[in-house]
Amino acid sequence: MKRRGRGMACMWYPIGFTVAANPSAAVVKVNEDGTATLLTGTVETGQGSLTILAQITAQELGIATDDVHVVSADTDATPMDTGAIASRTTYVTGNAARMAAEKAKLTLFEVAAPLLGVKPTQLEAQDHKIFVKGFPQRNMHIGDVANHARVVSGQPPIGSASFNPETLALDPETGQGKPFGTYVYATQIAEVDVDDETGEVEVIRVVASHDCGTAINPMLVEGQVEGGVAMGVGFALEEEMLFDAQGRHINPNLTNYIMPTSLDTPDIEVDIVDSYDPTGPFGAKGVGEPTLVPTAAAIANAIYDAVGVRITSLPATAEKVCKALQAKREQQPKQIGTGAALDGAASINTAVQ
Amino acid sequence: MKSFEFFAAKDSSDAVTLLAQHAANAKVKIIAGGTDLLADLKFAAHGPDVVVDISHVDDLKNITLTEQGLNIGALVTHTQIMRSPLIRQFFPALVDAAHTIGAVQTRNLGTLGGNLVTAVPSMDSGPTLMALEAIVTIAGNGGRRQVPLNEFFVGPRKTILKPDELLAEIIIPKQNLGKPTHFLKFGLRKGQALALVNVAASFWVDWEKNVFLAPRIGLGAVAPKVIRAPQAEAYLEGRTISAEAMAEAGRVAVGDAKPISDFRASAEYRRHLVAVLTKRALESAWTLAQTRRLEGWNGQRNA
Amino acid sequence: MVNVTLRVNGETRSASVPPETTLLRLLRDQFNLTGSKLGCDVGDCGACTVIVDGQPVNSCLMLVGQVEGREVLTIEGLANADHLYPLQKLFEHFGSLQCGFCGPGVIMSAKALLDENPDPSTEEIRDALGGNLCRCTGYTKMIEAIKGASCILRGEEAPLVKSA
Amino acid sequence: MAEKPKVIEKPDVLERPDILKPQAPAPLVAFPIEVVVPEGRQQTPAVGQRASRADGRLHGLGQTKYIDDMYFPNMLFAKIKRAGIASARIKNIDTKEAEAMPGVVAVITGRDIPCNSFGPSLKDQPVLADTRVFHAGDGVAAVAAVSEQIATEALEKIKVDYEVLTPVLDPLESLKLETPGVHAPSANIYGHKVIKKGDVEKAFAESDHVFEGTFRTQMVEHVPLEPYACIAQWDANGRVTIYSTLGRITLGRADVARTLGIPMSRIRIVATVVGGNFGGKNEIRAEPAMALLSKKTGRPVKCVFTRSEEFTSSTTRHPLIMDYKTGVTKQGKILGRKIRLVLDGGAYCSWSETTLGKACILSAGPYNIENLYAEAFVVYTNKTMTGAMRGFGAPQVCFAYESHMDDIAKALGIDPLEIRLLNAFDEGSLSPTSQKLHSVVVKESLLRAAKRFGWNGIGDGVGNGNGA
Repeated sequence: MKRRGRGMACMWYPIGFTVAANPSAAVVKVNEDGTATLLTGTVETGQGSLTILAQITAQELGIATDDVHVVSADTDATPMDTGAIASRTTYVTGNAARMAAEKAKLTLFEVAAPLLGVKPTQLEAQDHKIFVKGFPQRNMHIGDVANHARVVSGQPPIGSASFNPETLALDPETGQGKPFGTYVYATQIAEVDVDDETGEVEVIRVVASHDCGTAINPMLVEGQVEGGVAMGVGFALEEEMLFDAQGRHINPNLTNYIMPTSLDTPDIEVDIVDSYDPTGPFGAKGVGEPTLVPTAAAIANAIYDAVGVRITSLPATAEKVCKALQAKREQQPKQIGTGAALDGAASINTAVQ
Repeated sequence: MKSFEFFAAKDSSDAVTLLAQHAANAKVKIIAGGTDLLADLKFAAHGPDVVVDISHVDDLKNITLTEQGLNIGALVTHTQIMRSPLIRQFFPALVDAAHTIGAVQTRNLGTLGGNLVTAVPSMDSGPTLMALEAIVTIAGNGGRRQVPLNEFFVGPRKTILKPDELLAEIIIPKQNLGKPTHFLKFGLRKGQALALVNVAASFWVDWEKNVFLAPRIGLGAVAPKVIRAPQAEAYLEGRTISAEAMAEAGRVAVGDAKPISDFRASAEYRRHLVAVLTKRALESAWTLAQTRRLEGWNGQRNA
Repeated sequence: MVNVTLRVNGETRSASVPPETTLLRLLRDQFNLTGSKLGCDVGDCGACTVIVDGQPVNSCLMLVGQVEGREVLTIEGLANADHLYPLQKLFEHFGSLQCGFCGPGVIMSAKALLDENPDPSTEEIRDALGGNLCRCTGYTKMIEAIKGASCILRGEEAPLVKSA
Repeated sequence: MAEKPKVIEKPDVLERPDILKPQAPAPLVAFPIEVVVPEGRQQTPAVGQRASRADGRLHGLGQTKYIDDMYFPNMLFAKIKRAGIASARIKNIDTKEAEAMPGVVAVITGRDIPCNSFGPSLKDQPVLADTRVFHAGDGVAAVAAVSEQIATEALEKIKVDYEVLTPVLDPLESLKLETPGVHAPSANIYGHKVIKKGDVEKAFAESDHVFEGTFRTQMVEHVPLEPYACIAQWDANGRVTIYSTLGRITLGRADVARTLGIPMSRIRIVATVVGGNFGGKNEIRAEPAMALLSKKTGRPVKCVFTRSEEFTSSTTRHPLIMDYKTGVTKQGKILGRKIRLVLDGGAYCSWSETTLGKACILSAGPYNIENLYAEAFVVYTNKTMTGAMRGFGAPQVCFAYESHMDDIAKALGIDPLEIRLLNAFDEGSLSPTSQKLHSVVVKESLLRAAKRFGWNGIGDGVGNGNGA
C-alpha cells in the first residue's frame, strides 16, 4: 500500500570561498553606439551566468541586456576570475562587473555633464539615456555621449574593477571569525509516496522557497532550483558510486549509476523569497549550490512521515526503506534512530557476479 | 569498437545463408536492433570477425494471427508491440513489458527477438512469454525447428541457438489467446530501469467453481535465466480464488527463485520482491479476468 | 570499408567508412553535423538522439551499414536559414536548456513525440524524454516548452510569457 | 474462441511515416519572433527581467560548440591508460609495443611531466601516476594516435608491472592512527577543523532532553552530460593553447604552468562553453599531458574522457559520517550541540579543505545555538578522489541536522515547522563562527514554503497523508 508523507528541511549556505581570497575582475567597454562589451574570466558552465552578468552591466549603464556582449573564459583576453565555483558568480563577479560598468559610466557622465550644463554627479543613466536627475527631459542618448567621448573628448569610456568578499580569518582554536561575505537561506518541502511492502519511494512534489537576494533573472533562478532539486532527488534516493573489495568502481556508467530521468523527477514549485543584500550587485546574492542542499533531508523527513522509519544513510533505496520497515515491525515499540539496523544495507560492497 | 566485416541480409533466408557461410570459420554476431550488441561490442576485448545485419529483413517484422496462435516476428520492435492492436487486445501484459524496456529510443531500435536472444536473466520480455507458454521458431540452414521458450534459455546470456541459427519468430499458442495475464517490474528507478525482479502471472478462471485454471508464473532476474515458478503454479492449480491464496502463492514462488546478491540488491530483498510482485501480478490478472468477463470475453480456457 | 548512401536532413549523402562506425560518428566526423552529442556512447544518455525513418533512436547504437537508404533527421535539419522550429523557439524562450549538451537530443525526442501526439500530457512528455538524461534543469522548463510548442504546431496561440 | 480469419498486421516501420514526405510547411517560427510583450533581453531596466539566455537559441539549434565539436587540421586523438588497481607500486611501464603500432604518434608517462603534482590546496595529485597508484582511476600513460580507435587499442599494448598493495577503503579505518598511510609517510588525516562556542557539556547538563544520531551519506558523481574534454595545441613559438572544459581557467593556467614548468605567459586557456560542471570541472585533469603530447608531436591533440573515466577519474562528492548530539528544552529550544564529521577524501586532497571547512561551519544548521562544538576530519582512502561538488559538504550535513531536527520534534511532540521557527536565525543573529548575519530570511523561507505547500502539521508516521 502506498502511504503519503510530507517532510521539510531548511538550510543556510554561504557565497564565495571560506576566508580565502576569491577575487573577480571585470572590464566594461562602452562602444560608440552606446552598447557595451563585458570582459570576464568566468566560464559559462550552463547556469546562465553570462546572461546574469550582462543584465547587471546593462542595469548599471541604463541599457538593455541585449546591448551587452559578453566575452568570457580566455586567459589571453579576459581578466582574472576565481571561476564558476562556490555560488559566487552573481555576487563576486557580478559586483566586479557592476563596478567596472560604473567606472565606464562615470566617464560618460564626465563627457555628458558639460553638454547638459550640469555636474557629473547630477546625472543618471536609464533607458538608453543619460539625463539630469529630476529632469529626465534634459537627456542625451547614451550612444551620442559614447561617440562624443571617443571622437570629441578623446576619453573612451572603459572601466575595470575587481571585487573580493570581505572576510576575517578564523581562529585556529575556536574557528571564530567571518569566513564569508554573505549567506543565503532556503526551505524545501517534499511530498512522497512510500510503498510499505517494497519500500519504494516516489517523490511527488517539491516546493522550494529560496533566497538569492535580488533575483537578477527570476527565470534563471527557477532553472537553478529545478535542476538542484532533481539532483537532490538523485542524492536522496538513487545515486551511489559503489566499489568492490579491491577498491574498483563497480558502476562507472549511466546504466548502473542510477540518476533521475524525467520520469523520476517530481513536480517542482519554485518560490523566490523577497530579499535584498546591500553588499551584492543590486542586492543579489547567489543560488547555484543551495538548490540541492535541503532536498535529501526533506525527502528523508517525508519518508519518516509516511511510514515512520528514519533513514540514516543515503541513498534511501527501496531496499533500505524496506529493511527499515521490517525492522520496525519486528521491534515495536519504535524508538528514534533505527540507524544501526541499516548499516548492513549502507555498505553493500558486494562484487559483481 | 574492434573492426569486423559487415554483411547485410536482404531477407531471412539470405540471413541464414550468410550465417552458414561465415559461422564455420569465424566468430559471427547477428545485429538486429543493436541496443545490447553495440553497447557490449564497444567495450569487448575481443569482438566478432563478422557481423550479419538483419535489421532490413522485412519478413521477420510481422505480427500475425495464424492457425498456431499469435506469431510475432523476431524483428518486431518493442515500440511495435506497444502499438499493435492485436497485442493490445489479447496481451496488455506484453505491452506493459515492452513499455518498461529502456526508453523510447531503445524501444524503437530494440527487437523482441534481440531481447530474448541476449538471454539476460533480467530481460523484460521473458516472464510474460514464459507465463503464456510461448514457442520459438529457429531458422537454420537445414530448415526451421520449434522449441518451447522454456527450453530456449540455457543460462545467463546463453541460449540453445547454434552459431549458424537465427531466432525467427515467437508464437503464443492459440489456447492461450486472451488469457488474463499481468506483468510487473521492479527497478531502481522509473525511467530506463533494469529489473531487480520482474514477474508475470497468468491464469484462466473456472467461473463455476471460482478456481484458478492453468496458472502460469514467469520470473525474471531471480535465477541464471528467466524461469517459471512450478511450485507456486502447483499451489494455485484448482485452488479457490482468494486474496489469501494469491498472497500464499507469492510466498511459495520465493521457493522457486534462486536470486543472487549483487550491487543492485541483495538476494534476500529479491526474494521478498518475488513474494510481493507475484501476489500483485496475480491480483491484477484477476482484475483483468473479471473485467474481461464483464466485457463479454469468453473467460474459459480455449479448447 | 562500407559504402553507405542515406538521406540526411533531406539531402542524399554518401560515405565510405569502416563498418564499426556508428551513425553518430558518421554524422559528426564525416558530415560535420556536430549537433548530435556523444555523452555515453551506449544508449543511456540520449544526447545523440536523431530521427531515423520518423522514429527517435540513439545514433550511437546504429552501425552505418544499418542506415543504408534510410532517412535521417538531425537537429541541424529542424530549422532553416531564417526560421526556428517551434520547439527551438520555445526552448529558447523558457530557458529550457542550461548547459545545452543534452538539448539537441531532447528536442529531437520532443519533435518525434509531437509528430505522433500533437497534444501530449505531462506524463506523456516525461515518458518521451525518459531516454534523455539532463543534469541541469530537472526537466521542468523543457516540459513547459514542449507544451507551448504543441500549441503552436496545433495552430493555437502559445503561452509565450509565463503567467507569474 | 471461434476461428478468426487470418489477420496480418503491417508494422508501422514499413508504412513510411509522414516525416519522410518533404518537410511539411509546418508552422516554423521566424526569429526574432514577433511578440506582443517585449523580449526580456531588450527591456530596461535589465535587472529583474525574465530574460532568455543569449546562448539558448544556439543550444536549441545544435550550434553551441563544445570542445569535442572542435577540430583542428592534423589533429591527433589521445587516450589515457588507467591503472584499474586501487593501490600499487609501479615497478615498470613498457610502452615500446604501443609506440611501434602504426598510427601511434607519441606515448608519455608520468616521468615525462616536468613537475608531476598539482592540486588546489595540497599538491598531492600526479598528472599521470609514476611511482605509486593511489586509486583505480589513476592514469599511468597517455597515447596520441591518428584515430581514437588506434589510441584505444594502443592502451592494451602498454605493459605496466605493479606491486599490488592493500588498499585502505573505509574512512573510519583510515581515521585510526595505526592504519598505514595512503600517502605514507603523510598521515591519513589531512585536514581537521574545529568550531567552538560556549560550553556544550554545561548546556547538555542543563537540557531537558539530549538526543543523539548518526548519519551517513554516499559518494556521488556530478554526471555532467558533457564528459571532460580538452585540446592542446603547442605552437612553434613555445606557446600552448588549451581548449578545455574547465570552470576555472585562472587556476587552471597556474596549475598547467607549474606542472609544465613554463611561464604563464606561454599558456592560453580557453574554456568556451562547458557542458555541465557542478564542481567536477574545477581543476585540471589531462591538460598537462595533452600539452606535452602536442609538444612532442607538433600537432594538436584532443582528449575526450569516456563516460567511465568521467566517473573513475574525476572528482566526486565526499561521503560523510556524521555524529550529532543535541540538548534541548522541553519546548524544543536548542541549548547545545556537539558534532563530529568524518569526510572520506578519497585518494587526493583536491577541494577537501574547502569542503571540510564549509561542512563544519554549516553543520549546526541555520539555528541560534549558543553552545556548539563541531569537529571535522578528512582522511585519505584509495578511492576516486572527492572534491568540489555543488554544496561542498552542505547537502550531507543538512541531511543530518534536518533529520535530527525532525527526530527531536517528533520526540517532543512539536510540529517540524514550529521547532524550526523557534530556533532559526534572525536578522543580526551570530553564526557558529560568531559572524553577525545580515539579510537573513530563513524564517520567511520556512513560512512561504509552508504556505505554498499547504503545510498543516505533521502526520502520524503511518502515511494517512492528511496531517495530524
